[in-house]
Amino acid sequence: MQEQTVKRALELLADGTVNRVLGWKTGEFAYDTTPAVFTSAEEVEKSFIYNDFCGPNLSKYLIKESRKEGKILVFLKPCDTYSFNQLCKEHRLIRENIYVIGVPCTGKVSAEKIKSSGIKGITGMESDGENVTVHTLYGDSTVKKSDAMGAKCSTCKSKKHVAFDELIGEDGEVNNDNARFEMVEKLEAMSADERYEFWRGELSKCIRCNACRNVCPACSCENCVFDNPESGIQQRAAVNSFEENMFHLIRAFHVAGRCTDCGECSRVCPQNIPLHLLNRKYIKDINEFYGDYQAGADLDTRPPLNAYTFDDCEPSIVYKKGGNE
Amino acid sequence: MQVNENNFRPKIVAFCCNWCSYAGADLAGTNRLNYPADVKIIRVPCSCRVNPMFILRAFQRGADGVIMCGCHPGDCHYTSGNYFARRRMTLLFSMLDYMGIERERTRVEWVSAAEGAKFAATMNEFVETVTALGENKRLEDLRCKSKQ
Amino acid sequence: MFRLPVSKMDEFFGAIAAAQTLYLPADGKDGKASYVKWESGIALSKALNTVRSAKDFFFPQTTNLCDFNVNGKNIEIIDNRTESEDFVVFGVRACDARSFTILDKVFLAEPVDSYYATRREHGTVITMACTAPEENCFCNVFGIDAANPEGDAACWLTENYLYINPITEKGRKFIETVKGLLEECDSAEVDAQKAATKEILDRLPFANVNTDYFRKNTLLDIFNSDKWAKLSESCLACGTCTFVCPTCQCYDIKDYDTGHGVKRYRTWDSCMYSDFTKMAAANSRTTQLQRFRQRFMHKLVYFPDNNEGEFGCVGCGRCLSRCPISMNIIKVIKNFGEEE
Amino acid sequence: MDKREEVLRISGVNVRKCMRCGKCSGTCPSYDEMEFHPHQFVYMVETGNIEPLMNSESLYKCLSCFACVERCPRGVEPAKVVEAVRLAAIRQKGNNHLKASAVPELLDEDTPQQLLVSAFRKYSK
Amino acid sequence: MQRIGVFVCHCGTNIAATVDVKAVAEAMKNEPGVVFSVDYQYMCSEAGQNLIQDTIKEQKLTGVVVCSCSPRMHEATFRKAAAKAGINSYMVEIANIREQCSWIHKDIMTATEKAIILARTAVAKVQLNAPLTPGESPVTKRALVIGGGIAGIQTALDIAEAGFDVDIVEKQPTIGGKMTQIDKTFPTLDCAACILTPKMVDCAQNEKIHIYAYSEVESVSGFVGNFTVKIKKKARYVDTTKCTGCGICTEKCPKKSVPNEFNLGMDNRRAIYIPFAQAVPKVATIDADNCNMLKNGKCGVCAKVCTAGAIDYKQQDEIIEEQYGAIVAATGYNPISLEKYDEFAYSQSKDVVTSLEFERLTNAAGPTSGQLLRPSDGKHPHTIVFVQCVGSRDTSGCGKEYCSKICCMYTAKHAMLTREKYPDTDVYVFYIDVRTPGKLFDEFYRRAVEQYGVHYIKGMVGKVAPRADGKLLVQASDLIANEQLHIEADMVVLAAAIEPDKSARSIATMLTASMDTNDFFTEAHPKLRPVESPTAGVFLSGVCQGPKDIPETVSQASAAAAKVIGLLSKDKLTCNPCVAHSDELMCNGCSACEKVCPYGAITYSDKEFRQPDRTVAIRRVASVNEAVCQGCGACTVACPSGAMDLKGFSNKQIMAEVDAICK
Repeated sequence: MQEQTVKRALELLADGTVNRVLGWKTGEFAYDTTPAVFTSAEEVEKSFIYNDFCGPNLSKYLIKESRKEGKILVFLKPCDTYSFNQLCKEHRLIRENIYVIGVPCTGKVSAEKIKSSGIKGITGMESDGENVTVHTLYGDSTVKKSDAMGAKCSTCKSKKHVAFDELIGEDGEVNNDNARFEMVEKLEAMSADERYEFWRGELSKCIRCNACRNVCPACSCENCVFDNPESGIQQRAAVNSFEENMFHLIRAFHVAGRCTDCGECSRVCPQNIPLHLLNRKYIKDINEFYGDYQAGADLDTRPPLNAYTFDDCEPSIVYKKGGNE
Repeated sequence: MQVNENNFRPKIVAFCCNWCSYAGADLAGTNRLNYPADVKIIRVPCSCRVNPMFILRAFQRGADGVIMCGCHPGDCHYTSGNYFARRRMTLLFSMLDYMGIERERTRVEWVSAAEGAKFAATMNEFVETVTALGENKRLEDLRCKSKQ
Repeated sequence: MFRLPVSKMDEFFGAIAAAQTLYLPADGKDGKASYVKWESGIALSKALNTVRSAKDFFFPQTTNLCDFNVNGKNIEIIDNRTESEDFVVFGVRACDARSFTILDKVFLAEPVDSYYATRREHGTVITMACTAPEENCFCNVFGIDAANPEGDAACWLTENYLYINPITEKGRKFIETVKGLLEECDSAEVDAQKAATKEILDRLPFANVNTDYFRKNTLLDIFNSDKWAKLSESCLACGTCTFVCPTCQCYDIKDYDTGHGVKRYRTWDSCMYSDFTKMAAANSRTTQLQRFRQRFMHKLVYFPDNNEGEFGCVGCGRCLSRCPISMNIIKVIKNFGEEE
Repeated sequence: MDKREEVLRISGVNVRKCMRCGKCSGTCPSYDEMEFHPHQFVYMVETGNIEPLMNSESLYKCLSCFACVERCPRGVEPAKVVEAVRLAAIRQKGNNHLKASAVPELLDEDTPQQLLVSAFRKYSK
Repeated sequence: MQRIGVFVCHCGTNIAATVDVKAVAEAMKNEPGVVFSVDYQYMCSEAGQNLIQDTIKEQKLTGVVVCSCSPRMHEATFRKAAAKAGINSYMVEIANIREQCSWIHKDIMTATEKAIILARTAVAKVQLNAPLTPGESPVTKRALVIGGGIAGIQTALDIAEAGFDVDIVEKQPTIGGKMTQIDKTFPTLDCAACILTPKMVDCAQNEKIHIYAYSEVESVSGFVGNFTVKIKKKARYVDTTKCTGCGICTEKCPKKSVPNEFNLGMDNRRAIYIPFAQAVPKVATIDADNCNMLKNGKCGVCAKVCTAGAIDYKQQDEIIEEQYGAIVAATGYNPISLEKYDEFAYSQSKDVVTSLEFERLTNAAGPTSGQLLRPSDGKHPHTIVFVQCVGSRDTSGCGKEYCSKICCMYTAKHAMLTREKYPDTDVYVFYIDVRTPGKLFDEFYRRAVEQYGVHYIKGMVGKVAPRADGKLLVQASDLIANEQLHIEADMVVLAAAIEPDKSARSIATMLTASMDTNDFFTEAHPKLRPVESPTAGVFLSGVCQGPKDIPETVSQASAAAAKVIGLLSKDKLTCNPCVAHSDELMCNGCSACEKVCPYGAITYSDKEFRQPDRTVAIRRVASVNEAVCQGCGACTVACPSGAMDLKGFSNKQIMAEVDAICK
């Protein structure tokens, strides 16, 4: 995969199709790849990388990058293409300035997940697609890749690219098994008190670093309401439980019907708050109340919150449905 | 009227659309239909003007229940406003419930300009429900509650 | 040097907590360590470090500075400070311990920040030596010995004993309060542990990262380097690095109108934010490049320039493991160092 | 209890809904057999004039065919009123025309079940 | 900080009896921004308004709060007063302490406490009010009348008379509506055709009136003064510009057995037809469902016989888009279906007919050429029973709860005419009540009884049983005689309830006009604005608003026309200034607002913005057409960045209200 991506990047740079390449750059320990813009063949050859450790979703960078001079090549994983489409749909990207190469993905390895299994001092990793060999200060070990993926990848919604100019490798399939809603269902089945405890426990960890918001391709506002003193809900840091709830409730609502479930929010949360469970709740509700909808799957379908039917369910469905008391 | 042991009176914010529900509330008044004074109405042009932010804000500021009233589906003065509001509120309430916040504290009712009696009955019933739930604890902001 | 058997740890914590509030790192439900108020049954975490740094104890994320009571048309100012309670922070690592010295230089310099000073006065810091540093640790780059931490008193945990050595007057006072549980001892086992740890520290991936570049070159040369553009390119402008950093000390002051009055808060701010130090006219730093540069210039150039060469970083490695896009101070230092 | 109240309670009918159109009596197949006609039942119950009804054979002339119920445009259900007066009369007498204990003797193998059920409905309380 | 004046109204004792108005005024003095607070007997009186105006000037007020009745009552009054005193009328807020406080609470303490909170809320809002200036929008000087019955015709004629263009859209091939099917009109017994057809001809000849017959409204967009309407002209397969209405085709068409709607299916017409002799426009129409040529391409007789060459089998439906300033709904009515009234044997016997069918049976242009003959055997009936209130005043769920209003009078007319023409016929009318509240109405009814000997019997028919010998056995009660009647009738005539035309519901939806549970259009005010819909620019004419007879329909039609003329005579309309506004600096250009806007008021453009770092970036941003925006606020919530806000109901204002209530 690495060779093919580098080859195409070099070719497209060489023939002048693009003048920049947005991809991932090698880090110190294999797992700490950084999104980067490469402007020359030398840079690409030196540090461009595409492997099982390239987690970050690059589509949001295109808001800024597509407004620059010349065309940019971007490598997008299947899930990233949904974000890309959603951004196009919301007129946030200048599509003609972007050349998309879809790259296959079998799930990305999360160093955080490996560390949480007790492996410490990781100095290097290799993945063969099945197993991940982990080198640490205290010796080597091997983990099954399926056990080394974060929430973002362990419940992948689709291996199919929904937007691209060209593809590398075989395109995959949309995963319709709805396994990604299992945890949401589990929470729904809890009593209100248990759910309250669960979310208090999680959200009270929030340090309001804004990583979830800033990484989120749906949170692309020029000026977020939480940064805007005029909005009436500006917050620098949560002072109490209400403000913790408020931020996440409003953020989830603002991305409802627009969130593609890329999972970046949970991936980047320094406190490991399962933020994707909020967004997935909205996705699940939307699917159940208004019919299946996948944000970013196409450019035309009306977003569910900007649409309606005459016989939509009433809000009282919540009282009837709800969890077990 | 239900009063629990410590004489708890809930604070209820009612968002009413100008064309149907606010007129319905006026009709309840014209017909001298009693409902608790705990309900205070905010007039909005349409139920679709009600931002989830306002509802959370009300809870933050010490409301114990928030009810939104609009024209019956199909009767919106602006054709479609209440349909959007219906989706927004359904999802918001579902999320509040998911986060363990008592679902009975929020409600949507469609009240037409002719339904003064329904308005009063709805408010009586909602106040009773919220009174039974007691003070809003799960979405409270203590700073805003007590007078220092 | 004192020690107590590991089996008596609970009793030890109980004795401390009887006199003052005790905070220590404990594992949460998610397996991540964080400082909690000790209660019977809470065990000391075995994790290398907490996700959030220990600076919270002296410089919390939000501080209610004071309140204004609005009564009709009269406004009354209320000083509502409560931080006069003595407390002990136990299990602070060497890196975080050093961060307090750095924060002191900021907050205890004239004019003294009385909120910080009061907390420092009432807090006793008991540190804990590291035995299993990880790949992101680079405290030794800044002259910190993870095996021999600073603080009011330092601890070493071996298989059977908790060793404790008072360093400051406050530390000695602390020892007095729990003397009944301790026995005096020699430092043989501790010395052995130090040596073993040193061996690991020496082979850490960043053990030899060189910061000389930032001492040798002029401020303006570094400031004007074209490397910042590339380095800052993928920065998301979130505040993760700032908020997990033990030495970041920038804050914002905000008033909150509660409807009955106004509460004035001080909250952490991040120089990575687009509205950081926003003033009436505009922002002083208008691009993410400038904001990104500010953070690293502050840690690596401005702070040392003002503080006898002491860097504003303690090498705890939190920003390395937490940055959403894996851009960090090590990559910055190395990138500039490469030029040499 | 006031007889009027009793009849209203048993029947569950709101006699005030009647708009005096007479369609019940217009449709009644037993009209000529009855001293008091369906619309009179409704009207007399409304005015509280129950005694004459209770003493009238009309009670037992109603076939309970429910034509009046079916066709009443206001949903008044006159047959239920007749039935209620009938029951009130039986209760006042303190005896059922048909007692459960009397059934086995009467029971003929060929007697349809429905007959028994309707007999109970009509003759017992 | 505003300088706010608070004015607390006693409303006589309406407020003052349950709210301590002095305490409210006193409490407001402590609210931030309030520089003056007072109570007064009647704030809306001349003196009350003067008090407000004088105080605005003396105290240099910038904002006014009036604690009084509902803003729906007097908001406009106080805004005008404020404007007269020189401040912007949108700097006035009303605290509704009557309808929403004094009238619903009995305890003075409770009501006063609530009134203070409501007043405080209005003060908090007015703090954030900004002066608003209403925009203006032009008025398209053309009206649309939907429905070409007597209501629509009268409205159109009156509007045209005033010099404005007006279009009539009628779904049938001819205008005229139900009145064309009626024989005589009560209480004067004029011939309906004689008084209606001249009006139809006037319509056709009036230069200001354009008739879209055989057409339907497809869609309506826009707003008062500026409606855009799509009209579907259904294909007639006849070129209306060529057809002379000679009618030869309707005689030669070989398809003879199509039930004739005009005579309610009691006789037949051809596949190509002209509904009746005086039809306007008098042109033929091919009924595609029954035309052999259109169905299977075999025939073409009409094209052959048409000397004008008007037949065009290839004609298609045509969509026409027109601009209107005002729209009048005149969609009319139909008798209800009688399928739920099987006791009257309507479906079992041809001799049980509805009153409208009876009209056709007595009409000279009807299937019997005006001879009253039984539909079953064409014999003269000797006993006729009229049944009133069939399906009216029915709460059982089979019919309509309301009184259809016209049946008493037309039944009296039928009975009277029958007795006059056929004195040997016995006529019975079974009634529940006879309702004749109209000029010369009761006299008319009494004449039927006293002069013509019609048997009016108080009581309802229970059932009608057709007998094998063709007689109809009518069983009914005579409540006054307290006896059951059994009448052997030859014909039974049912006064079926009337209901709004089925098309009204979808038209109401297109017009965003509201309807009641019976599908009658709702008027803006039942007493004071009876011919206007609550939706601005939409007016009501005829039975679509509620049951009424011809004189009443014509009066309402003219009233609606007067309202339309009033509107069209304005050159510009003042817009509601409480409209959405997009803050371009915050707008992401994501199109969410555009998707929820029911008026298409939002457009996007690429604009250059100077960035904080002094570079220039081009961004797609939304802007609101303030003349088109109606101020619902849907966009404000759809917008995640908060760039969209609503003037007069801004986020900050509403949150300030929330805060003030919850304080």
